[in-house]
Amino acid sequence: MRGFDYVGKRVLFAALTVFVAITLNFVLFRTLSGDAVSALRCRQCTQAFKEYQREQLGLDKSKWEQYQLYLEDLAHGNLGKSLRSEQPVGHELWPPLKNTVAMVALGTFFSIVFGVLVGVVCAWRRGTWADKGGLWSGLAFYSMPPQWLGLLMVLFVAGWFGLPTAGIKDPTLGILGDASWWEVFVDRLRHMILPALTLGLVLYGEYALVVRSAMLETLGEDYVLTARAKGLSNWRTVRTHGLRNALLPIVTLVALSLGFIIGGSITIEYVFSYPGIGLEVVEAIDQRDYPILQGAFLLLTLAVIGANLLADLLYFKLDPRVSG
Amino acid sequence: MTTPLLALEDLNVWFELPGGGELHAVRGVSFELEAGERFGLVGESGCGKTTAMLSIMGLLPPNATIAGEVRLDGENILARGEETVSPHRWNDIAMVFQGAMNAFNPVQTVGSQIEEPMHLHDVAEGKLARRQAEELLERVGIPKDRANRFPHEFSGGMRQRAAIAMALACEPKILLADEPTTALDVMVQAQILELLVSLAADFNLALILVTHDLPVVAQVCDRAAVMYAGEVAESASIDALFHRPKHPYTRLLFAATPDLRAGGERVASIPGAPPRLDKPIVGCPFQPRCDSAFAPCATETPLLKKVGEQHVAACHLNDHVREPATA
Amino acid sequence: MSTNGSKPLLEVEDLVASYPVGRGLVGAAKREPKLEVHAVDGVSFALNRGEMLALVGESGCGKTSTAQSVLRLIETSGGSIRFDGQEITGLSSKDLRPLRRRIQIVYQDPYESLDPRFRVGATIEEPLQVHRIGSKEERREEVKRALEVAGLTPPELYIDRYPHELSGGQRQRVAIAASLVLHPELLVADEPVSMLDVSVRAGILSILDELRDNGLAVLMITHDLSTAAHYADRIAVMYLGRIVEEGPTREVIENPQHPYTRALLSVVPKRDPRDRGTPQILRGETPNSIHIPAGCRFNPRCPMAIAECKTVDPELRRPAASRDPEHLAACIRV
Amino acid sequence: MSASIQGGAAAATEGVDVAAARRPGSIRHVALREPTAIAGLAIITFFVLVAILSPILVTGDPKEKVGPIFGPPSASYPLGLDGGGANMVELLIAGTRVSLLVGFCAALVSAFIGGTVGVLAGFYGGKTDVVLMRTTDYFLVIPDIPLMIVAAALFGRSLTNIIIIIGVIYWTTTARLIRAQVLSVRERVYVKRARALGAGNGRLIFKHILPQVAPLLVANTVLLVAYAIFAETFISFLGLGDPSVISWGRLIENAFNDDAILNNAWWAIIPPGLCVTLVVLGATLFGQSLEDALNPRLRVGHLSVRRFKVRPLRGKLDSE
Repeated sequence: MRGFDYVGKRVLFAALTVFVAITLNFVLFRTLSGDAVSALRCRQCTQAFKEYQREQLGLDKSKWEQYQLYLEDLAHGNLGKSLRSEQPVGHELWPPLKNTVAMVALGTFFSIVFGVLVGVVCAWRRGTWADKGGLWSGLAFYSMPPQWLGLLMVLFVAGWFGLPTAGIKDPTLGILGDASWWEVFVDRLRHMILPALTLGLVLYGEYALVVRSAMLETLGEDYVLTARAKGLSNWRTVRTHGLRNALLPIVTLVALSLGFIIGGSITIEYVFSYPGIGLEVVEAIDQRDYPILQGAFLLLTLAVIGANLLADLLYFKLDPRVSG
Repeated sequence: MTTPLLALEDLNVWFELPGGGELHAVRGVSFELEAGERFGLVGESGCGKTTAMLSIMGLLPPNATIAGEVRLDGENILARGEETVSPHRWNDIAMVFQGAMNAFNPVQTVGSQIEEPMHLHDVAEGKLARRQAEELLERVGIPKDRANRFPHEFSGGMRQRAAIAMALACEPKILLADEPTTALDVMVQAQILELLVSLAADFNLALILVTHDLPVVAQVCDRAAVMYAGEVAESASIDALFHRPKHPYTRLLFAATPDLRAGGERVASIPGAPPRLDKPIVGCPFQPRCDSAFAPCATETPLLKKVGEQHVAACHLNDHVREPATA
Repeated sequence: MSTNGSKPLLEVEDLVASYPVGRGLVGAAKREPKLEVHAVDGVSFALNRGEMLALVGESGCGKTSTAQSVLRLIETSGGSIRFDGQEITGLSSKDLRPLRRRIQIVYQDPYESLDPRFRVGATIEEPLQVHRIGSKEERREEVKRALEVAGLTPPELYIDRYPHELSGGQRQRVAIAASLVLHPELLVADEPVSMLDVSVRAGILSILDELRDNGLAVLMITHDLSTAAHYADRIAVMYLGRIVEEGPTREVIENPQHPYTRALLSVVPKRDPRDRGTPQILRGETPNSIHIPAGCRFNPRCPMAIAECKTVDPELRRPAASRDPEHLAACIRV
Repeated sequence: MSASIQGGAAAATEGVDVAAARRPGSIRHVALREPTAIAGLAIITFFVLVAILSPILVTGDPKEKVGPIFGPPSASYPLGLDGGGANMVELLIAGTRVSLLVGFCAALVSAFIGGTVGVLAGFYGGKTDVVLMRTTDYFLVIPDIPLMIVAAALFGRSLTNIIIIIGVIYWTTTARLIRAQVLSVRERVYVKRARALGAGNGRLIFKHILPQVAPLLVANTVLLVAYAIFAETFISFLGLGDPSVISWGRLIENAFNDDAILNNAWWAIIPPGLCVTLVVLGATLFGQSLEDALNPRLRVGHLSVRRFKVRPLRGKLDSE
């Protein structure tokens, strides 16, 4: 069966990567940081309290035992407890994860739509001012630090459209009477627009570049000349032959740049104080809340590995030549 | 004299070079073609034969400029460029490319790509189109169940056959073939040439075979034009070209071509190289390499002159012949 | 020119070279038999100094793999290769180095066989540097002499040029000059002219001709029977990794015995339009060398195959109708 | 197909008396001709100059309070004052030095690791290739920014740490790019010919492969500078940068923490971000145009909105 070989290899690779990520996660947090508790920034902690905490986190056992304990906890989905809120990390991180996924999805949607549009137009009108203009603006946004772009958004754009510039929920909502799900949804959406737009603008430049060069390469292929020889109009040739081949690299690019997207979203959430996993990470850094940091990092890594596996499978479906 | 199916009248093509200046790739090509006739366009790399062929279907890149006429059934289809030529594409004139490997879109099945022109030119739709595509595949020697396979699953020879099937999708009057067998083994080449000849007969198809391979033209075509430096050096029946060449380049080209029958005698190479086409050419372009050049060759440009029945040549050796040049 | 009494420079016996084909994860799991491409499947021939042997055949017949095995560029899994009496299949790469000086290769694609960053002089001088031969001045002289032999005269015009400034024919001459500068005894030419225009080919082949007359042994790989007919002293026709017919050129061309050779010669287009014999076109695609048919490997496509052909794997022997003792063919029916 | 048109054009212009054209693909050849490359190079050189001259331009301690908080731009302080009343111009100049330092050093670290891994994996192939590439794949999949943030949080916030952390994380893209290039060069006929001559691996790598790969490595390193400066702004924005040092990222963080927005102090917000954008844009333009020039695959397309032109034939006879 053609695909089984390829899918098998990809899933095996993803599983191995997950294992490595978990181990790296353990090494980063439990061993290298020496004694997490000692780094705890609590001035008035008594020695006894620190001992109790070490006990709690099982730091007194040997590294190897800690690792086995860590793996067992992980198997039961128990990511340990937040030092700050004493709540289980999984419970703490779930709602922000949902917020981030929603915002990142909207942002990536913006960037893909802008990216493909600008990429195709630039390739199509190669060498004209449209090509140069599209490319330069894409690259300009791509070169802006997301947090800075966020600040500019707040400074200039928010005022214009009366968009909220912080948080996820309008504090006044629901006081006068419980708001319908539609009002909650619209409110959520309005809160997401600015961060998502910022993320979208920062990313669309790279996608535009990739789509443009893939398009140019496709337009140079002989089967495009065959299509023209068959009498297809320029636009129809691009639509049936050019676009599909040009979009192939986008699939892998989105997955690969997910790491960057999540990175960008951390700073954007911080600027817009959007309650996503990014904000959690920032606060966890301030309070040295290692379990949260470790949990967040693990979730992000798994998300990226999952996205890459998805991208590989999607690529395999789109391109018949891939036989693994 | 009835109007010929296809007539090229002093076709010229220029390419704007990136660094400025112009490359005069085709410097005046004229020939005629009747229905069902097999015509060879022969010449070495850089002589403009491929550009001339692509001009017939107006498939030139944007940096190209065309002059002269390409008359299909008497109508100049290049009159207003893309606008006048595109309706005839694949309907009347179809093409098979050399690199059959990437003449197909790798991410679509071969069957759907054969059907595509049928939908476009309303030759057939849906079920009927699929059946016709399968018939065409069978006609070129490919089992019809391979219609929904992808191009990378075909061998070199099979892909070229499928390309020929695709060219016949809208039953064109003229089939242009650019080096169709150059990349194939001699045995598979024989199969493809045999197929082209039988299809030309069955569909009363006029065939233009563009190639650098003189023996292939000798075995497959009725008439041929030998091109050098962007123009026709000599055009005649194949028999006349080999046995009664009236242009030194034709003679030397045949002499330089190895042949099984030629016993042990050595093959002569032609010294020098073709002239640069981005600079104006004075006199006969072949003069620097010609073994029988004399006084006028360096200064006067020889014009295509009638030197026999359906036989024209552009060489001062024929100056004594009185009739004016007729295409 | 048959062997002039002295021992042949190159003797190849029952050469075998094959490489595994990946079965993939699933194939391995299902214990499918290990697939192998039998590129060279028992090839034997000899080559003397001052003689040109042409290995002819369709793509995938193993002619290039045979040539690369002789140069130890690919590993062989059986048979022996003796160069000037010395067995070279077992040599370590260190012992092989002196041998590299005596056997040289010219590749097919003139646009790919020269390093775009090296000037012509540097490309030709590199072999001398690799083998640390001669001083700077001596090397400069050697390079000039090699350029002259390759017909690029005056050498000063070409020595400082970059490959992209030269035509295909000129680049191939540079490649030849680079292979001559070490004064090799055996030159392997893998499709030396197939990428060049007809008018330029004869020029390149005449250089090989002269070198052969001065004692160089030339092993030419080509799919073009007409070129082989003009230049080679002996021709060996290969099919699916094996030599099916071999002998002096005139004999093989004018009195072919093996059915495959006859079919090949019949489909080669002739220059003269009046010479349109009926080509004997073999059906089916060029076979792949993974599943080699039992018995005679040509039997599925052979016009005169009989029952025995499916069981007997014929040896090279002298056919009844051959006019020369050295003319051999591997077919039980001739 | 289109190759034959180019081929036709190229062959026709070949002939013996060819002008000694400069070698295609050399960096000088591209850098001085491509407009985007020139623009990119100009921007980078400007900022490098500012970075080098900064000890002369900024004498005292740039953070020293010289006026009211968020003082608006004035004659003596063209870019006004920041949240701590310090002169924005001096802060920016000092910031240039640090950001560029981090950018170039981290890029060199990545280029060195990535380049070595790429060459070794590409040239030797087999097991080394599989092992090296698997590790690269793991690094590639693990999200780089969070890993950087976590590493910065754990290993302390000195500038050298930041440089090493960014360098160690960004080598993966370079490794894959260089490996692909080395693989393709290794298969080229002229490398096989050199091997057949008896040339050893060392000579093959240093004489034939590296010169062919070097321009691409340079182009990619320039892009890495952009990534590294970017990464620095992330890290310092989240308060993980080296506290004793001023960088553009730090200035953006200050603007955010000191609520420059509420004071409508655009002069504290816009300039630092603009500097980062300009340098990253310059590096990307220069790196991208180099990569475009070195990658011959982008041929003239068959499709374009512009059409071939039809020119009436000048009088029948004077055809030439």
